[in-house]
Amino acid sequence: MKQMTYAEAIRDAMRVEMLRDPNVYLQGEDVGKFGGCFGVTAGLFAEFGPGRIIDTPISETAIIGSAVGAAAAGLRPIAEIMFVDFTGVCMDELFNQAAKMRYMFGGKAKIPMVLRTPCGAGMSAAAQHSQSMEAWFTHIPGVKTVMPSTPADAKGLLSAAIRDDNPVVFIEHKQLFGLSGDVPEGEYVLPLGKADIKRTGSDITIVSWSWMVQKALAAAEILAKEGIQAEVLDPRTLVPLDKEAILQSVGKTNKLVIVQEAVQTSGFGGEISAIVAEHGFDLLDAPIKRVTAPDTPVPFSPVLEQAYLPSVEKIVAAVKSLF
Amino acid sequence: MKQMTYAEAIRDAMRVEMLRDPNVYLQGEDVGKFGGCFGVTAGLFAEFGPGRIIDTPISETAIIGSAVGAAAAGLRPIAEIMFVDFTGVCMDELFNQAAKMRYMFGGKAKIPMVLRTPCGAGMSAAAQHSQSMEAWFTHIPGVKTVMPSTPADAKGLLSAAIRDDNPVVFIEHKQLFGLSGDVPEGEYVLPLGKADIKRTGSDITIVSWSWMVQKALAAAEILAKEGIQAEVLDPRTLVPLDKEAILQSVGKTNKLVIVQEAVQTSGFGGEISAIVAEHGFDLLDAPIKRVTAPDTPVPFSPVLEQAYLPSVEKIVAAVKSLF
Amino acid sequence: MELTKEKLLGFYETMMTIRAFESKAVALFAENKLPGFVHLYLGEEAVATGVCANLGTKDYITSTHRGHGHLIAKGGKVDLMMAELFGKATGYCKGKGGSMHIADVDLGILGANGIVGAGLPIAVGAAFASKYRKSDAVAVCFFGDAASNRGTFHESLNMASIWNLPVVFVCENNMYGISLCQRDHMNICDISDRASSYGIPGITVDGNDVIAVFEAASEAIKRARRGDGPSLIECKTWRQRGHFEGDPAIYKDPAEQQSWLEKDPLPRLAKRLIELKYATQTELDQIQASAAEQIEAAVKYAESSPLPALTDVLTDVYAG
Amino acid sequence: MELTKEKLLGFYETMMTIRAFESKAVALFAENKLPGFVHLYLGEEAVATGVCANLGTKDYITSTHRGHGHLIAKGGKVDLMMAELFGKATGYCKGKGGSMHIADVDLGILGANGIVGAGLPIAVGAAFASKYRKSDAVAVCFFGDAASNRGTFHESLNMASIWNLPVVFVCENNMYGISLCQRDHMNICDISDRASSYGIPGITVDGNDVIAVFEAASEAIKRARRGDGPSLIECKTWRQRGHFEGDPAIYKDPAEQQSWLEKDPLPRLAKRLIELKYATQTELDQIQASAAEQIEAAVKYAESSPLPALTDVLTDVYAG
Ligand SMILES: Cc1ncc(C[n+]2csc(CCOP(=O)(O)OP(=O)(O)O)c2C)c(N)n1
Ligand SMILES: Cc1ncc(C[n+]2csc(CCOP(=O)(O)OP(=O)(O)O)c2C)c(N)n1
Ligand SMILES: [Mg+2]
Ligand SMILES: [Mg+2]
Repeated sequence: MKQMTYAEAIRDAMRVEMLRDPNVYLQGEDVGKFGGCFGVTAGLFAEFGPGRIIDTPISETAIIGSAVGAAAAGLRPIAEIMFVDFTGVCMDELFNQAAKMRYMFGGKAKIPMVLRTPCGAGMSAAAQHSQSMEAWFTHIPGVKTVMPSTPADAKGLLSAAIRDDNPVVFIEHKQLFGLSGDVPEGEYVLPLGKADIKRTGSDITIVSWSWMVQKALAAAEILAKEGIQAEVLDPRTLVPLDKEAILQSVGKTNKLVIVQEAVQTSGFGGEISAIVAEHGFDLLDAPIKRVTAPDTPVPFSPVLEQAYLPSVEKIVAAVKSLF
Repeated sequence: MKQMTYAEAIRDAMRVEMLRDPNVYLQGEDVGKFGGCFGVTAGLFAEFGPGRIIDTPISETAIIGSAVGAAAAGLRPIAEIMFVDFTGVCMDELFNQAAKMRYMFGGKAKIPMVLRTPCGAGMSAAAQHSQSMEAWFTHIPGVKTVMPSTPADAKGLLSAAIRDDNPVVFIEHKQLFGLSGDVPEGEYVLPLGKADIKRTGSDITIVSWSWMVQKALAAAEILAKEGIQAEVLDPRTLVPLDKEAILQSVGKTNKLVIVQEAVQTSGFGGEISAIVAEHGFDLLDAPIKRVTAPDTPVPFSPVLEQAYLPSVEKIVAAVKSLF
Repeated sequence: MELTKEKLLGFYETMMTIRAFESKAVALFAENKLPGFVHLYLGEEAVATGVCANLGTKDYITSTHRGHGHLIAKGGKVDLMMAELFGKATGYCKGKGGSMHIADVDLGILGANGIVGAGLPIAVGAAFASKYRKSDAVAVCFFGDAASNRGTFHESLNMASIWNLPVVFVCENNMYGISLCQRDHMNICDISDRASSYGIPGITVDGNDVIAVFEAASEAIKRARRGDGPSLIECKTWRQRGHFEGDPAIYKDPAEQQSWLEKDPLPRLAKRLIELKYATQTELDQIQASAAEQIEAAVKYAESSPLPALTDVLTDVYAG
Repeated sequence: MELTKEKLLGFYETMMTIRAFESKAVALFAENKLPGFVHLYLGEEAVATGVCANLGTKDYITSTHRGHGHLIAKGGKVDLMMAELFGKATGYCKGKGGSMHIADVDLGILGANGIVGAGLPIAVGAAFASKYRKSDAVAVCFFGDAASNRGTFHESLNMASIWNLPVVFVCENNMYGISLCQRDHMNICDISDRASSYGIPGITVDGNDVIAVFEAASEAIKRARRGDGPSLIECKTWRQRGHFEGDPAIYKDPAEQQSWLEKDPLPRLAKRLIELKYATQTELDQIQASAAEQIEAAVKYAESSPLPALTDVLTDVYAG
């Protein structure tokens, strides 16, 4: 084990997997000498050179489209989109090409590629650089969606994503890049589709992912002082989703709060709620609550952005409203 | 009242609104002399000429992007995207530009535009020409999403969409184009955000929209013969959503089945379920069921496509499972 | 590469196979036997044939919604294609894809595509893979005149150029999108002129002359193979049918249609073969007959094949 | 249009205002007073100034992430801009947009934009609206060298050309995207060469010479106004700062940076003004001082303005 930040853990996963498999390469805007807009790829260019760490023009369509072609031809591209907000530019390549080729071709193609991209608000980057868009990706059969909340998960899940034979959208959170934690050295692979209980508790289940797991954990601490033991469940991968783990936890606590950073309407929290309302209805003692951003673009001004974001206080209040 | 098909009703709405307001124009691929890929715009070119019925190159990004610019500059464009499946190409223009400009600019812009586009499976058009993508649009604050199920609704809601000062995604269904019904002549505007009870019933609420309303109605007939009176509620506009109407109906029937053509995970049905599981939990006597397409791309072969689609039988079975 | 008798007769055979496949598709569609959209390549056979004659199995192509000709010219199997058009379990895609999504990755065919212009960056990626692996495989990307107005065209040619990738962009300029003719969708005559925006060679050839196509493609593909980067070839041609079956194509001037029918690539090659004494009319008729036979066999295969099982809906979404 | 003394002094004033605004932003950012990303226009002042000097209020512009210069040159109010950078309720966007999203629709400023290349089709739409209304208003679209590799560039120039729209595309070629220099992101030297793909005029000018920019823009804008369609102008220039504040720009060669600092557009225009005897150094110093004062006042306005109310988060999503 080694202390690493989330950003370092991501870099370490890429490094280890690139050393292991010569078919893995990275392309994206300013990922080379510059080291990436958030420094995540720093040092990789020096180690692997311009043949494998590839600076692209500002052409998201071609970044993802060419990754699809290279993957179909047998390579394992990691394609970075500088902000998840820019995926609107290359959506066709992701959802009509990468996601569907295998199925449309009757199972006779494999598209092993990873689209790595940072999401999230909290740095006053305003409406076009702060979004959480996982709900879109999870609505695309053929794509897997991964959103780690800790450095170790980031490493283990990115390694798994790189080794996976399907297109995987791997969403990093800008607010987590600096978070430190213990991370196994060398090869480290976690399974996709396995939730992690980040805190056990008996009174209520809080399901959340990415940055919001940290907020949920902070809320759980406060709640514990007030006698409410919250279980914090992090699905880690939204597709495939560990439904069993969620239902099992709700079976134990009989209450559910879902915390998502994305805007409320049609967010992934709604999917989780619907699954439980269908398959765990009899387990529930109380309404299912969602704590989410409001249905607005992300505002710029720090005061507004803080008001926009789901907060520890809002989570605490939502939980308490069920007792 | 006049008998019109759904396609004719859409055309009539455009015609009436274009006669009423010289700022309204239509642009899209082959919408001119050709009359549109599904014949929806037939005759408009002859009536309004090439200045207002405008054939575009195959450039979806510029079709929507230029509509945004024209709307910001005071016109009221209707931009047709030939299949909803192609909106992945112009997603940035819709979700980062059209949807957010007003908010980002502090309320000092208006983007009155309509993106008209047909959705849906059922004609063996395969994975890239058969999708239902409303969940994505409903996850974009700043955009309204409308999905009519009858000729009259199509006319009234399209007129409203054209008069609305916001970007509206107006999703037509290919399977409905030929459906006939009574449609008011001349100006006819329905409010956005008002659900319509397409069939009243006391035993269960079925919420569905677009083509699926027709299937739900057929299922309700069968159920009625077996003694189950289903209420079929058509929200008609998904954003803004008439939550009150849904909760009121569930308050009466205490049971809810949601029918959506889209793939299940993160579909709009999940949002409706989540709303009811939060705000109508105590009204519910039974789990909330969703009848949806499976999480797969749309298959080509007619037998597979029929197996893929939510059917009357599947709706009937889902309803009966709650009794 | 010399244009030997074998080579030219091979062209004729391929073109005739495409012609027979597509003519049969016209009839089958009219009989309501083919579900969905069918876009036919009739009249454009020389392009796919002339280009693909320069390619081997390890080379890649990306195709379009109008893909049958590309697939056949790249070695695709007509029985599996026909079964796919019928939506049968034995089709190339097990009935899941249909006409617009046929692929044969083992043959380097990375798929027909229902999204106009989507093949361009995919071809760039395949070419990248080839260069990455130090293979001399080349990727060829087919696309239409109207597709050249999509952003993917611009981004792909630029990326291929700066990375000096082994890819050849083949624009099939049949002068129409669906109903919009070239002069209404762009303000230039020769699409090959667009190559200069990327610092790569661009050339326009008569797309109904298989030999001209072959020679231009041969040069561009050799160039790509030896590491000298991408090029753009524009082939001027004509689709003889509507955009899709069912489109009466009333937007086309009958006189123009007539003049292009007179430039049909097949009789043109036939004339040449006879002039060169590479074949007699009888021999050519035999080629035609055997192509027709092959297609009849494919139809028989398709018709006698089973439909997919309903449970197949759920398979092939994810690998592994 | 004659380059009168008034006009040239006006250029100097505008450029100096931009310079003062941006220099102040450097300091404020360093003091941690400006949240979010700030992309500065220092060194590129001649482009916005020379272009916008040809525009009136009814004309439109679309801007970029590096928008302050465009906004000021088009008449944007520096106090409202500064308040927006501070995230205050009195800012152009009530604090909701920040540096990357400032707009003033009444002045024809259709917004800075955080998405590279997104302004191009929006400008096409504004130009369309102008033509549709039979107005002689023109739309000008600013974008960078790296932005010219986006698909939006291609689709927009093509659409503007076939519809003969009154739009002028102004490429600010500062030779870098973020860290990638032009020769690594495209294979041509002059981006204006790309105009030929659309059958429109393209021209390259020295973007640090406000007079050259003004003259080229004047011709293109007149052409657009009289209904003769779009053009592309490439202005070669240089950003003197990092891509955003905080970027040390180590990817740039210090010698190159030095040589461009020597081509700084402001001293260059100052020299010209003195040569032409349009101004004395003292008068120029006065212009500079008054620009600085104006910016100080803007900062004071911003600093003393209230923050937005928390409930403002929920407003301005929908009109009506
Ligand atoms: C992105 C996208 N836009 C529109 C369409 C609808 N469409 C299918 S083919 C076609 C015309 C294509 O013209 P061209 O590229 O010249 O190819 P051709 O059909 O002439 O071979 C159109 C508009 C599509 N499939 N994808
Ligand atoms: C679609 C998109 N891709 C990437 C980015 C990130 N980004 C912002 S500015 C920039 C460089 C832009 O370069 P250029 O167009 O030359 O303008 P300049 O910054 O030099 O003025 C990049 C990559 C973005 N904002 N939008
Ligand atoms: Mg064509
Ligand atoms: Mg630049």
